[in-house]
Amino acid sequence: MRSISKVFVLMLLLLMGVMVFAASSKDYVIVGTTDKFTSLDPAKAYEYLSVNLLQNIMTGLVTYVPGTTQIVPALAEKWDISQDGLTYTFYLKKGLKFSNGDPINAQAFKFSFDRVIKLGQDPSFLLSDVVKETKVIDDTTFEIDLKYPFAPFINILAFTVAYPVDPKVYPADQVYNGMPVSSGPYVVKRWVRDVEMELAPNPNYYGDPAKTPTILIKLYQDANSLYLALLGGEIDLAYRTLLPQQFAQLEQNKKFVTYVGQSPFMRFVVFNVKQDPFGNAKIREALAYAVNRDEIANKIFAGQVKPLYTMIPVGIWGSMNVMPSQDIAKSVSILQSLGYSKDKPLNITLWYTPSHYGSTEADLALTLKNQFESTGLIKCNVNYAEWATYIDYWNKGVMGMFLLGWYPDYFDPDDFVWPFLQSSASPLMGSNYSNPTMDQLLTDARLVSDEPGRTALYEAVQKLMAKDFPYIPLFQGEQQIVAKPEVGGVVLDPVQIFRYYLLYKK
Amino acid sequence: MNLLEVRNLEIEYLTRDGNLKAVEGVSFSLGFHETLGLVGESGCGKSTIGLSLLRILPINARMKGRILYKEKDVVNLPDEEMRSVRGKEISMIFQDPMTSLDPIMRIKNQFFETFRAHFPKMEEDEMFKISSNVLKSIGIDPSRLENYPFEFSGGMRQRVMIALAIVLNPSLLIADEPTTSLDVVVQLQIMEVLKELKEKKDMSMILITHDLGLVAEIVDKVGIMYAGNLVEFGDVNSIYEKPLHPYTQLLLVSIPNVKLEDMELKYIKGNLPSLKSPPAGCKFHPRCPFAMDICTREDPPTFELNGRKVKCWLYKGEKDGS
Amino acid sequence: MKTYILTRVILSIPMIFILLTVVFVILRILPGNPVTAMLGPKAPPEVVKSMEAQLGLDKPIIVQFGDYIANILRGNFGNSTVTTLPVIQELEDRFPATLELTIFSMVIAVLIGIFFGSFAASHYGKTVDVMARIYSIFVYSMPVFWFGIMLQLIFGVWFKILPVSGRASPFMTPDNLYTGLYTIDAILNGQWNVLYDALLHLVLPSVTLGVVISSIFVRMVRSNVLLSLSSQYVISARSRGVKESKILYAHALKNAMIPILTIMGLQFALLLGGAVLTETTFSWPGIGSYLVERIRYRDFPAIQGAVVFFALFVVVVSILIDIINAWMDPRVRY
Amino acid sequence: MISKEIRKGLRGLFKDSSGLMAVIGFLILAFYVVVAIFAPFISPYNPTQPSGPSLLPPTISHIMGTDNLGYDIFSRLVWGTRMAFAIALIATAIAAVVGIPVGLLVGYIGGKIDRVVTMIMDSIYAFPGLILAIAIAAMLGPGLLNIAFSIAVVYIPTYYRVIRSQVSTVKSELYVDGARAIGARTSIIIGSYVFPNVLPSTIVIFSMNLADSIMTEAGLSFLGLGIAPPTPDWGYDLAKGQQFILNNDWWMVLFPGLAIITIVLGFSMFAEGLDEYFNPNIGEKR
Repeated sequence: MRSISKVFVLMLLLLMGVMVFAASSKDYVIVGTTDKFTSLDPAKAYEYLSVNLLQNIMTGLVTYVPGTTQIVPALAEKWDISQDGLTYTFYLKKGLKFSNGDPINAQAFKFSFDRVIKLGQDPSFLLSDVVKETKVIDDTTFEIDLKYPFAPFINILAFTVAYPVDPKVYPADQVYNGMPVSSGPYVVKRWVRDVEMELAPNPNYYGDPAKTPTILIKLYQDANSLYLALLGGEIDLAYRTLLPQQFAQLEQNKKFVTYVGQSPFMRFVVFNVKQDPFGNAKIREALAYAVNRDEIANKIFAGQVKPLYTMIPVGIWGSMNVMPSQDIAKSVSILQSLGYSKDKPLNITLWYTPSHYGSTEADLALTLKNQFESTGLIKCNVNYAEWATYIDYWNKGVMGMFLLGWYPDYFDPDDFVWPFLQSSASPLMGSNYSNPTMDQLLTDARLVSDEPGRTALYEAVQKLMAKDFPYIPLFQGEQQIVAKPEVGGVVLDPVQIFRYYLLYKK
Repeated sequence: MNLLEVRNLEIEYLTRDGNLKAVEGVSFSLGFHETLGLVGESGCGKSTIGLSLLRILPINARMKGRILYKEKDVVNLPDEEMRSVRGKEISMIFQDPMTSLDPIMRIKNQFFETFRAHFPKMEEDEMFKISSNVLKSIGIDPSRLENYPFEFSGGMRQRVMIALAIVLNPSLLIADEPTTSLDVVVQLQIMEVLKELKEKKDMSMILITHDLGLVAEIVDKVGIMYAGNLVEFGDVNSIYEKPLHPYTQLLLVSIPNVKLEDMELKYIKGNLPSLKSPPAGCKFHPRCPFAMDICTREDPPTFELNGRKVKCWLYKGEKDGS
Repeated sequence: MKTYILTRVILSIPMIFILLTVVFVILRILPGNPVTAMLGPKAPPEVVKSMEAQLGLDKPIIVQFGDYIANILRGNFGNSTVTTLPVIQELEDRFPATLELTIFSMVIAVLIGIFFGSFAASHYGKTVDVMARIYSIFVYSMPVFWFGIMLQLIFGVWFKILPVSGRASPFMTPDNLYTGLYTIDAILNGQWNVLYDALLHLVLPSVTLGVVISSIFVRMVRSNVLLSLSSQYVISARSRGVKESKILYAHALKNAMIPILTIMGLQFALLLGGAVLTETTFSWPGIGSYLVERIRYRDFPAIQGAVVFFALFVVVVSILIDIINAWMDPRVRY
Repeated sequence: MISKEIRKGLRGLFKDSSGLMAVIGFLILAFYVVVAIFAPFISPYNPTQPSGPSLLPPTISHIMGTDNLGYDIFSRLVWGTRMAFAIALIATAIAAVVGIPVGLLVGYIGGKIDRVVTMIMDSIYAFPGLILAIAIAAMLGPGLLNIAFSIAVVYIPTYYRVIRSQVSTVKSELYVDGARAIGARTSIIIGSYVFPNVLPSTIVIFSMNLADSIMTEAGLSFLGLGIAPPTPDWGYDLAKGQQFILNNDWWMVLFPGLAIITIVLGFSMFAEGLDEYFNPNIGEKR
């Protein structure tokens, strides 16, 4: 027994030993995140981290200038758009190569576009909805024909779904799960699924080489682990997503630098207008008047989100505040006019999904519930379903009122209103909202190509929405990064591309 | 000096439902190279006495009185010294040979651990040699040392047990109903082995049994136990010829080849009294054909008659040599 | 011995079949649509149809069941709907983490169980014994994640001496993975700092799980050792002067190990249940956290694969334990 | 006469540790039952509405502090007692209601059905309970009954096994006795023989399962498979507390944890004490 206790003491001492590893060096930057990535195939990638990683290891015909929403050529040298807006012709740069040495040519683009449409995965609709046909004119000339003129199409081409893949490596008829073949600044050097990924520079990249030889992306399962890793010096930079309180504490912490930027990510309440009582616009209006966005922003998110009064977030052109601020008296009077009273309250259920939007979601639902109930005329229940079930429920019209978030696929006002308000798209959002005037406005805005003209149309769209209240926009997110002071090159981007290849250590 | 001197031994078991007196004021002595038979019904405390001599009673047992082994007080001996007595000075064999050997340990190792417990520095060769010899002497092929207990029959196991008990040449061997669980033929064989031991080895023995007839041949002295009391004690012949205690008399009736003219009862009525709430007075009085008034009130003291001891009111006032 | 192993394996086949059926019933008969979950709300109906066909969900339930069993027999667990990777591969990737955690926890639980339990038994009724009983009942009442959180708070937040999540620090994974167990691979690679790092990361999760499971082990070892301490061969060994410590370890504990191992085998299921919570608490990338994560996506093939995997794991361990038992017990061995 | 028996029984209970354990366990449970019944009078605030500033450490007005939305933790724990009991009782009752009759029936019929059902039950029994419950709960979705059902499935085999083995034993004894010849119906005999025989162990199992199901419910809540807020639920509060653990908001983790521990402790001490009382322990024989 005695010898055992000695061993035990020894073990304890060993454990107490200082644990300082991963001595700081300029050769690498370690990025920590709680996001998950599931696929690095452009035809499948759709959630944030998958897309963001692709944006660092691949590139497309066009891209954004870092820090702006300006589109510039990338793999393409230049392009032409036909008068009718139906034909896009791209002239590729000469001598482009994938990281494995295979050529990036028009054939590769055609293969990739056709493949995306054929596979029918999450992001496919972005191409399949508009693209009629793709053509190889010659090795470096690639043509895309559209089904109808679509002003924001060039923005879609900057998205990962339009990135070329190597036809020799990626199978035409199924999703590829192997090591990605790069066309961007980095290649994947090592990939331990669900644990970490190591990036190294791509020698065949056409543009400026990456600033740091090694980027290590560490995946954490929750905000607490990420926070501890940051405090413990295990990572150099944390991107997505700490708890609001943690970020607030880090803003006070002199050992770290925090970066805050605008984000088009927005949250809102969806009404299923086919389900009683939400078919009644008056009820929707009464509920909209009961919402206090400032309380939500401050109490749950420590002021790290911005109240949103329209469906087009601030930072996207055309945005204008149209929704009312909280006015309980107004809400009460509408409800009373509909015959509700303290003894006969309006009974509703608010749904949320517990993990898809982070751990604050239940708090958001509860706060809304309390705001609704503060009218005294509403009895609000709260229920939840896991994300997959949630989707199922809204497709089947189970939920009458539920929380949802939106992250744009392309940076154009169209992507913030069409999917929600157009009568053929709104059922997919679980809303079923339909208004012919609205449909006309939305279609017109797609056809018109000058920005002032479109702006006017989108303003009309927003005003109409604020009459019908099919949604209650709540707030828009903000982009947050915490890094050690020696990390440079952190660029917060309006289109949410986080560029690892610009990072370096001072 | 006697080899063993037991004086006023009292043993109690503590249980949830109250205390249980298993042994009450037992005194006896045993000389060198002498064999004692402790006889009584099951539950009368005879096995408890056996265990107490080695001080291996269950932990809820409490022991009072004196047990002097070679002048050493077993009751108060330090643990480590007591341990060195066990197996080397006093050893014991048990009723059930099937469970008395560790089922998952080779016989060899059970011998070796016995050696090691007392002679830590002994070489394995020597241990092997001694064990082989002892086994051989007891009628078992030494090659079976490598075997596990389940590979032996009941009688063989009891032989192994005996070999284990005598391998260190103890001065006292306690055999606790060594043949009870064996069939008749094997019983006799084992008794033969014990008899041989008694003759060949310089060893005292205590045979604990409920079968007076079985041990009659080899014991020198007999102690009769009833409900925790030693009711009669004396040398075997005089007890056989003239049992004093009514209980002894009743016990002897059941042995076919013993004649008893005065007795009419052929079996013992009733059961052993509960040890938790024993009857007042003499413990035997509810079953005693000669019970008197005093027996129901007062526990009899032990009377000495001609070097014999008897615990019965019938013998009050009788003098030595009568 | 060979026939014993063979019989034991054959005997477990009906059990595996029943477990597979239970999993199927739970996952297929209960409501929920995996296809919309997979494809998202924007999927056109024809893609949904073809996906249903691809998953075989359009067939009668009996046919689906047949396919399911046939596929599992072939080692085909389908492809994850989230990552499109074969589930079997994802399970393989994650299994070492779970295995490493369960091994270390089991070792801790067994050590605590054996030392504390047999110590308590040999001091029946004394302070140690009472302490052991209080310990086991208190630890039993402790939610494993609560205990984990408390350890995280104390050792990770207050004292800052132990890592609270993950299996390794950055750049501290073994260079070459042979077994997937970081500790073993680090030794094989001779990377001692990696080994040290891996062990540090193992401390809190395996102590959490090990201590919680040890509750049952302490209780079990105690009562079984008590039982064998009261057996005749122990009294007999004592009568020959064998030392108490030797009696406790060489006789009582060794004999008690046979029933203890059997019960430990049964408790292994409990250990796996605890592993799910522990992995989630400590961001441990094993199959438990995989299961919890995939439940959020309703990734049916993955959930099914993980649950089937756990079921098989339990069966395999129970077979192993029976074999070890047989090997320990000469009566079965010969 | 009866009172004397009771007094004797009580004296017996206190005489050794197992009886004492049962009594302590019982007292803990009684305490929680009282808390559950009188929750409206004990809890100072509405547990489903914010009642103070966010993340308030324990003070006089909020003796266990508040959570990040300003809900009073003490009030939530008090009301959560009801939820803990409700889920545990419903789950265990479902398990008993299914397990006991099936055990009786199968034990009575015997033969092939017995072998098949027993193997199914043994398989479920061998399955990691929490994982089974997770899978079922994930499929069924949130809701008190759904959670209770997921937990119940896990415990059905425990009842089944005890009852079935008892019935088989009694049945074989009955054949030997030839009790059927007397004309009494076997089913009635089994009922009247079996119930008294299994009652003690059923009570022990019931109590043990109550403890277990509270733990399992907390586990499910922790994994996000529990009851929808703001219904007061210990597991949910604990899971939420974990989020704020790094802010050193220890009260959000400590108190719900202690609540779970003490109630489970109550059930298991009660169960274990009873168990040892009914089946006196082996240690004394040594």
